[in-house]
Amino acid sequence: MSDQNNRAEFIYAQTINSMDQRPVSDSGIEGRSPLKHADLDTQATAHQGEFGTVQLTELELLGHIVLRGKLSNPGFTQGVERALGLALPDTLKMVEKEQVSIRWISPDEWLVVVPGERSYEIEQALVNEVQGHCAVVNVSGGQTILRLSGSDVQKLLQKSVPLDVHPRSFPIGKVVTTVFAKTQAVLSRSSEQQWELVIRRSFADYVWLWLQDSCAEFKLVIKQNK
Amino acid sequence: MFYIYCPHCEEHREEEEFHAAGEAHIPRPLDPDQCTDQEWGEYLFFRNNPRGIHHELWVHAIGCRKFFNMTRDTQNYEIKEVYKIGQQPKITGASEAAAAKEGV
Amino acid sequence: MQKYSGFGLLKHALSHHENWQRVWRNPVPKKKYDVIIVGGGGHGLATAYYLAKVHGITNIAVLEKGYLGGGNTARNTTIVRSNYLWDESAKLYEHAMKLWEGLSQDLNYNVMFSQRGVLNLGHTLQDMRDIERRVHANRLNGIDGEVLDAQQIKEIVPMMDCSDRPRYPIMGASWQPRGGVARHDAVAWGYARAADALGVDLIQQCEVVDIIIEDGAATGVMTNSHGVIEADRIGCVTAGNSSVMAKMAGFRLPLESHPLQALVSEPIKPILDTVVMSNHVHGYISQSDKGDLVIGAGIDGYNGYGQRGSYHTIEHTVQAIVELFPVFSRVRMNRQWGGIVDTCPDACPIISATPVENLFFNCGWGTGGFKATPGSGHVFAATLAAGEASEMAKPFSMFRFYDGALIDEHGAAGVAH
Amino acid sequence: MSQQNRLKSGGRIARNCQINFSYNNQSYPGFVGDTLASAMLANGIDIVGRSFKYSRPRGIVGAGAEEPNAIMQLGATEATQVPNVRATQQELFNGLVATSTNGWPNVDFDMMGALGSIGAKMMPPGFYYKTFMYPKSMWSTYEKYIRKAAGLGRSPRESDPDRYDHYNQHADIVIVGAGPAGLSAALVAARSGARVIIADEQAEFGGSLLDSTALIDGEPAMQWVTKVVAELTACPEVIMLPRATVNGYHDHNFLTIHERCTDHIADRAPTNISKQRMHRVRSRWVVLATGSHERPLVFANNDVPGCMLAAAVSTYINRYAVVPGNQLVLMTTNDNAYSAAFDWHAAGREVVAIVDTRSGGAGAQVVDKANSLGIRVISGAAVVEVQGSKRVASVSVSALNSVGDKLTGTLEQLKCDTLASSGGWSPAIHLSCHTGSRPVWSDQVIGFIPGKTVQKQLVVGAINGTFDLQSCLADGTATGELAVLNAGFTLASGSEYSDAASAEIVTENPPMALYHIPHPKPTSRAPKQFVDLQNDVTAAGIEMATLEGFESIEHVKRYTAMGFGTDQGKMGNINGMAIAAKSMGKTIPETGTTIFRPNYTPVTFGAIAGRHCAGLFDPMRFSAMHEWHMENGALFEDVGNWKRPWYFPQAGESMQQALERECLAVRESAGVLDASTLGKIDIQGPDAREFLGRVYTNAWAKLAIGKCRYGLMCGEDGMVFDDGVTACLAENHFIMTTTTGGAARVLEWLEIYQQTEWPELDVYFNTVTDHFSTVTVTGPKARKILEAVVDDIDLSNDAFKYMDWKVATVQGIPARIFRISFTGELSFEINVQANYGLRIWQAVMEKGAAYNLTPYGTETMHILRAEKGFIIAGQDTDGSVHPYDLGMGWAVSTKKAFSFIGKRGMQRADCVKEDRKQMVGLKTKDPLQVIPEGSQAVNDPNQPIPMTMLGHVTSSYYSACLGHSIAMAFIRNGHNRMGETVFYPQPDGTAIEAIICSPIFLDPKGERQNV
Ligand SMILES: Cc1cc2nc3c(=O)[nH]c(=O)nc-3n(C[C@H](O)[C@H](O)[C@H](O)COP(=O)(O)OP(=O)(O)OC[C@H]3O[C@@H](n4cnc5c(N)ncnc54)[C@H](O)[C@@H]3O)c2cc1C
Ligand SMILES: NC(=O)c1ccc[n+]([C@@H]2O[C@H](COP(=O)([O-])OP(=O)(O)OC[C@H]3O[C@@H](n4cnc5c(N)ncnc54)[C@H](O)[C@@H]3O)[C@@H](O)[C@H]2O)c1
Ligand SMILES: Cc1cc2nc3c(=O)[nH]c(=O)nc-3n(C[C@H](O)[C@H](O)[C@H](O)COP(=O)(O)O)c2cc1C
Ligand SMILES: [Zn+2]
Repeated sequence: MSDQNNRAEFIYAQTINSMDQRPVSDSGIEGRSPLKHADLDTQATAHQGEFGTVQLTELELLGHIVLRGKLSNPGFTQGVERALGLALPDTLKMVEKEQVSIRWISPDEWLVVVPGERSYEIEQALVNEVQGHCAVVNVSGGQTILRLSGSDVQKLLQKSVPLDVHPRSFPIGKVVTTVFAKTQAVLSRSSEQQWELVIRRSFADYVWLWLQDSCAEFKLVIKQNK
Repeated sequence: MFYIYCPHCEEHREEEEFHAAGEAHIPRPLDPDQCTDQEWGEYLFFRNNPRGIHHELWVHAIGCRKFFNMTRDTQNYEIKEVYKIGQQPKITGASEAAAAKEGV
Repeated sequence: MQKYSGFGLLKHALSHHENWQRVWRNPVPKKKYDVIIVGGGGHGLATAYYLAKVHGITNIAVLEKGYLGGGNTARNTTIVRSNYLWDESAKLYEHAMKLWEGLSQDLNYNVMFSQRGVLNLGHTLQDMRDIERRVHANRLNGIDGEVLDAQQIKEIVPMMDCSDRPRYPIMGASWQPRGGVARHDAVAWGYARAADALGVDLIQQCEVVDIIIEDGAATGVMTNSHGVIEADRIGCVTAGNSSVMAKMAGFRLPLESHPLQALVSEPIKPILDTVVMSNHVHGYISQSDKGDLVIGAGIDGYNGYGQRGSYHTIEHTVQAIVELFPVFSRVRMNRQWGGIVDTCPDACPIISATPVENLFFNCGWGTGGFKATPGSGHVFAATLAAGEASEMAKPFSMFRFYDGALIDEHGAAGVAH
Repeated sequence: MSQQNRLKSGGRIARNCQINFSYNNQSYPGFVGDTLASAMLANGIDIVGRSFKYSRPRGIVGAGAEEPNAIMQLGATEATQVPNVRATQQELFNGLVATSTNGWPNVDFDMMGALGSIGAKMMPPGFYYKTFMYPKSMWSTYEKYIRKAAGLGRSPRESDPDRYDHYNQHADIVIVGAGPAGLSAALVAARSGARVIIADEQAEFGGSLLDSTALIDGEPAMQWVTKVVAELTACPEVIMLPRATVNGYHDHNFLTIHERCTDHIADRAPTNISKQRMHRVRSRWVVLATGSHERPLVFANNDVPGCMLAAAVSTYINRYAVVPGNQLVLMTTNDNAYSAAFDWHAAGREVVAIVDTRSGGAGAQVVDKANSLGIRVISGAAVVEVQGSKRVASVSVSALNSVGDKLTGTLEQLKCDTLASSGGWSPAIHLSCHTGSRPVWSDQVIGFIPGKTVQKQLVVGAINGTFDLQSCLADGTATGELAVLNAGFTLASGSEYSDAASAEIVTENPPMALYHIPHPKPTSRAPKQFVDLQNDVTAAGIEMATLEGFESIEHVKRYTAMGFGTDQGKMGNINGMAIAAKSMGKTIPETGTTIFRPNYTPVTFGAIAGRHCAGLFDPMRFSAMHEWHMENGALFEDVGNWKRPWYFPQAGESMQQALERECLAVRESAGVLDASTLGKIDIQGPDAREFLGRVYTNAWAKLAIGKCRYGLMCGEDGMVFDDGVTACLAENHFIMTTTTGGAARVLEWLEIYQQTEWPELDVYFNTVTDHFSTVTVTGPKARKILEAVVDDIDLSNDAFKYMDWKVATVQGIPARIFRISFTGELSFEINVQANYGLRIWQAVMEKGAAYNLTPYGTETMHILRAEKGFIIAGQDTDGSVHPYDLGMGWAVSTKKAFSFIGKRGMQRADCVKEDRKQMVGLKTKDPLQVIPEGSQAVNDPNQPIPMTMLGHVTSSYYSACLGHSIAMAFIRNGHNRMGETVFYPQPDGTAIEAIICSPIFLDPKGERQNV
């Protein structure tokens, strides 16, 4: 337990190892999202123009950065704000600005999602701006985001998550980590009928199976991310 | 099935998101090496396991991943309060008994 | 004691069943007994019976706060087997098994002990390693058992899905042919009737609310209905309520009381002839002689004295059963309930002297003590009679949790059963 | 067929929709709107089954959930069989196929029935406990027959083709029951804007009003219902669930509602539509308005077909336009049941008499009506016995004293074919008891009503003993208001109490508390008087049980099986308790009641399981390289949720051949393993190092940046529970690996200590298991292969030492490479962000081809590490071994200042005693013989059973590289027994001889990994 006074002062960036984990520039190497094998693109093309009561889009290959720190540490909170131009959201809230979003996960944990190509730049900004005891962890390879929209999504969610997704309890801009079928997800609502699920890579296939199964009575249409 | 207020998420969630993690307020002995086998055994295994008011540790496992304490009646399963690690319960077996006596 | 038999039944039929003797008296307790047994479950009643029968101590009272056999005895899934891993426990459960095999005749009460065999399924390589290890040990301990592969299992349980379809296909199982089920109520009643006949006073609706201790020795109990009753020795056989009893005596036990739930289907025609248990998918099932499928679950994670648990535990159990037996999906669950199981850190019981002289505990059977009922009673009777742990009880002292000589049966005890 | 009992008009059936069903292979017509029961009665079917113990013919008695007899087998195909369907709750659909459950060769002529009447005398309660014991060997034979006789319907023998799902709901107010009370409450609740769910088990809302002739606000009651339903439907926040039974009320106001979505349409659900749905509902407040069940009276031969509940008679007439007979005798203890006779009369059939058990008879209102209709009313009398076998032929009536315990007159015989009885109404309190609340007896209600509870629950209507319609409506409104306020809403204007609908106020004479009609003979000798029809429990049986000493009502239940059936005693329990009480000279409240538990009515396992079956039973986790493994023929092993490649057989190879090939490749050239599933935890913070020192047994203070170290993790008991390598990435930054199966547990373990014990330690843990893919290249050629794929760093032994890690670029992708080894060979573990995992794997495979790079799975990995004597937590440990047992004292640092987790535990007396079981290696005498894992060691294989066992084999393989078998095992005091011989007895009677040795079989100095 190092001295409390020193603690706020050490230079975070010098105490941890962060590295750019994306391919060297102009290598042309593309990553594979966790759902690549499901070949959502082909399905999306095949059903282009169709309207589903549940529309699914994978927001693949984004930058996912976990932030840990205490709200009582201004070196952390202000550092994040400097790096992202966004203040950390309150409990169960999500904020978003110019393709950068922050999801509240826990009193000392947030998930920052950024465009894939900017992920290291933003990670570096965070690493360099925050001070004191905190953590900035790149988890981009470990998760993906599914966007669900349509008139039956709320019903689909009622089949899948135990918590209340009614607008009175789950307004736009809320985010929770919860049970999703037999795995877990970070669930947020971006509009009346649009939701996002952050899921873990290794469970992605299971979630995909579950979604297809649950949507059997609805009309599920895959949409490309663009 | 319990409906549990997470003091960190500040709302009620379904029990499926939580795990019970045993009796609360069992601090690890500060100097284990000085403990006798009996003392260490008591710390490891022996529990109050009360019928009635019980303080226990829960973790919001599929949620904020934070541990917290709960005071619960093990007979009727009523949750009396939740409170954060490091805090002390307001409701105890003794306080309930006193309240019952006063007819509150 | 009036002897039961088919002939007797006929005789009573002719007199319109008007002349049956009482199965037990309803005595007013004496002021003092040689031994008081607190808890009129299967174990307590068996203890009283063997004390009287084997050790000739008949000045005994069994004090039961509710009705005889109404605790976990009334609510268990009745699986009986003895294929435990470690020598100490295998010996104890096999001792019980041998007593089971002659119990109906010994008690002159048909406890419907049905040796229809028990399968413990393995679904992973590690499951199979554990099964092999246990069966090897059982064999060298003289306990019947073999390891079966999926094909052999299919022959025994044709209705089970032994194909590759399930999420965790069945790889094999241990098979104890002598295992099976018994009628739980009959066990309690059979012991109660036989104990009563030997002079044991069975006192129902009598809750022990305090243990009276003088100079570090227990001298009697305070009850809610009959005041103080004195005794030279006291044996607590109170399962889920043991910690409450220990508190009365001023010490703690290494126990947690958890809800353990079970459920039954509606009665259906015979379709399942053996007991099937799976630790991995977490469920176990048998079909009773009444036709209902008797199904058990894992414990609920929290402490609870409410004799009920959480619904999602039931869901998981039923999912496991439907996974193993997709044909049961259209069969219906009739009733669910719960018991209070006294789980011990090493999944083995406590049969032990305590810090209080003349006070003994028999508890910690947790999710699996029904199968031990005769053995537990027999061994605890010997302990109470001698005033110190009998040979077979010795490894099960509560003090093992100080020195660390645990007998970890989590593998064999697995899910609740 | 004719539907001879169908009335020309009336009822809520769709006469223009005639449909057909079959019962016992004969086809019958019915109408949409019928239940199977009403259609059977319409067609004059008297016998619907045989009782299970005495095999007596049985007919339909009730019209709802309380029905004990009409338990049918449904299903047109094997896969769609459903056992034990209550005909009274099954809506009729076209093509429905039903058969009766018991009865051989058929229900009308039953062999067992003939036997049953002789055997019946031999089958008092608990007879099986008293016999079948001698000779001992015969029990299994007896049991076979007992089993055959038991059980109702049969399970299908094919898998269910239908789907079932779950639906999570949250509500402010749930109302159970859509009778007058429930609907009134719902209306108020709905108007407040609260989120309301109202569920009713019946196909239509209205509850008792569906078959009532009462008026509300001056109009037929169902008009009021229609209006209310219309208003509720228009409320966006109201969910109305017909055909939905609230079958369980769990803690903290959690309800399960079982909705039968398509059971009324067909045998099988339409594709993609769930047959049944389980609503899992959390509600702030719950209003129970579940009504009540009518009780029959208990008298001799009261099970003969034609004996029915009075209210059921009314229901069949009013709701289904079916009169279930021609001549009715009604026996009642109350005014209310008179309406059954009036309805019967109105249907144009003969009412032979109303037998009112009360000396004072009924109130003027109903008596006048009976008189005006010319119906004979006999007061102060009772039907003591029914005559008839397959249908009621006549009944004997006798005068009864005013308390109902003695017959006072002579018997009069009345000819009739139907005997309806009403002993009053038992509130449907079931749900209120599910969370442990005990009901209380009310002498006024003559029934149990809900007792105190900690649930946020209100009760209203007949469940509360409120039996008059006007009060049900008014109380419903008032209760609705209370629920609204309790749930934190305000009342909408115009929904005040005064707004409640109103019905006629009826004045009645008080009912009589009577359950069991005396017989001229003592109960034990009278013809059977049934209490629980499904379980053949009789009044005599209950009396006998109490006389034998089964005095607790729970004992009575368990001894006689009263209330054990699929109806859970809805019809018989109160009568049974009353008879038990009387027999012991106690009151009913003294005797008490048994406990109601879920389910209210039985629920299919399918609906409870929902979609979580087959492929969705438990998630399968895949690594980023999974597709490659599939394409390359891997077989998989389940490890936790993960599917890991087990081995990669090539065409024509046996498992053993594949393993030997894979092993040899690693030892001779190179192999590659997908190690992505290992748990990986990112650890950051100024106290990270201190923390590691506390949770691992070894020292971490001096681990330099750029270095890796192996660690053992123990519980506070000192027993090993996980292990893995942790690397120091930077001053305050580490990455920990855990076993695949232990990942979640280890993370929670770290968190609990950080959050609860040592919050002063500044350290954060984050899982990065899924983020990194790990490609392990191992073998003498590993460096060559690495050199081929690594773009930028020096991989020489000097530049990149064993237990170092480095950042490198692999085929254009940044990676962390760890030079650690679990095979004992030169090894590199390449970690890249998982989005590039497959790509790196493929690149490695491509470049490695020149070096015979061979993919291998977990099995080969296990063999390779066993050759080195490395443990696998979980396989070589079982929670009862500490590091010293494993011979891994080198991984324990006793010098650390802090008493790390496990230190104190492993010093307890039993842990330091001499003769513990210790991990050793084994070589078999016959080098080709592999000792089966799990085998137990003995010193002398010829000793008698029980043998003294020394320990078991944890890991055992044939080592292709060494040319002999190897094993790791525990042996008591094994560390001091090197070179000694032990035996492993096998099931076939042989014993395998083995010599104790070091578990490190290959390269004990560890040179191969250091090259
Ligand atoms: C759902 C479930 C399924 C199970 N399945 C199996 C199985 O398949 N196989 C198996 O072997 N085991 C099983 N068990 C475990 C088994 O039921 C128990 O281990 C065993 O019945 C314990 O018997 P007992 O006599 O010790 O306890 P109990 O039957 O619980 O008896 C203890 C008695 O003590 C009384 N008592 C408590 N406190 C007091 C007091 N202060 N004063 C007076 N009396 C008191 C209680 O009322 C109770 O009657 C299961 C348990 C449950 C709950
Ligand atoms: N006069 C009398 O003696 C007498 C006696 C009893 C009842 N009644 C009449 O009965 C009515 C009582 O009204 P009420 O609203 O209290 O009851 P109700 O019987 O009209 O309605 C209760 C409804 O709840 C449903 N239900 C019960 N349990 C359920 C469950 N678990 N899940 C889903 N649905 C369930 C029933 O099927 C029924 O439709 C009044 O009309 C009253 O006059 C009269
Ligand atoms: C092996 C076994 C079989 C049972 N079978 C039935 C059954 O067929 N029908 C039933 O209603 N209850 C059955 N029960 C459950 C009991 O009714 C009761 O719920 C249980 O003994 C717990 O008691 P309690 O519910 O009074 O607390 C069974 C219980 C056991 C242990
Ligand atoms: Zn939380």
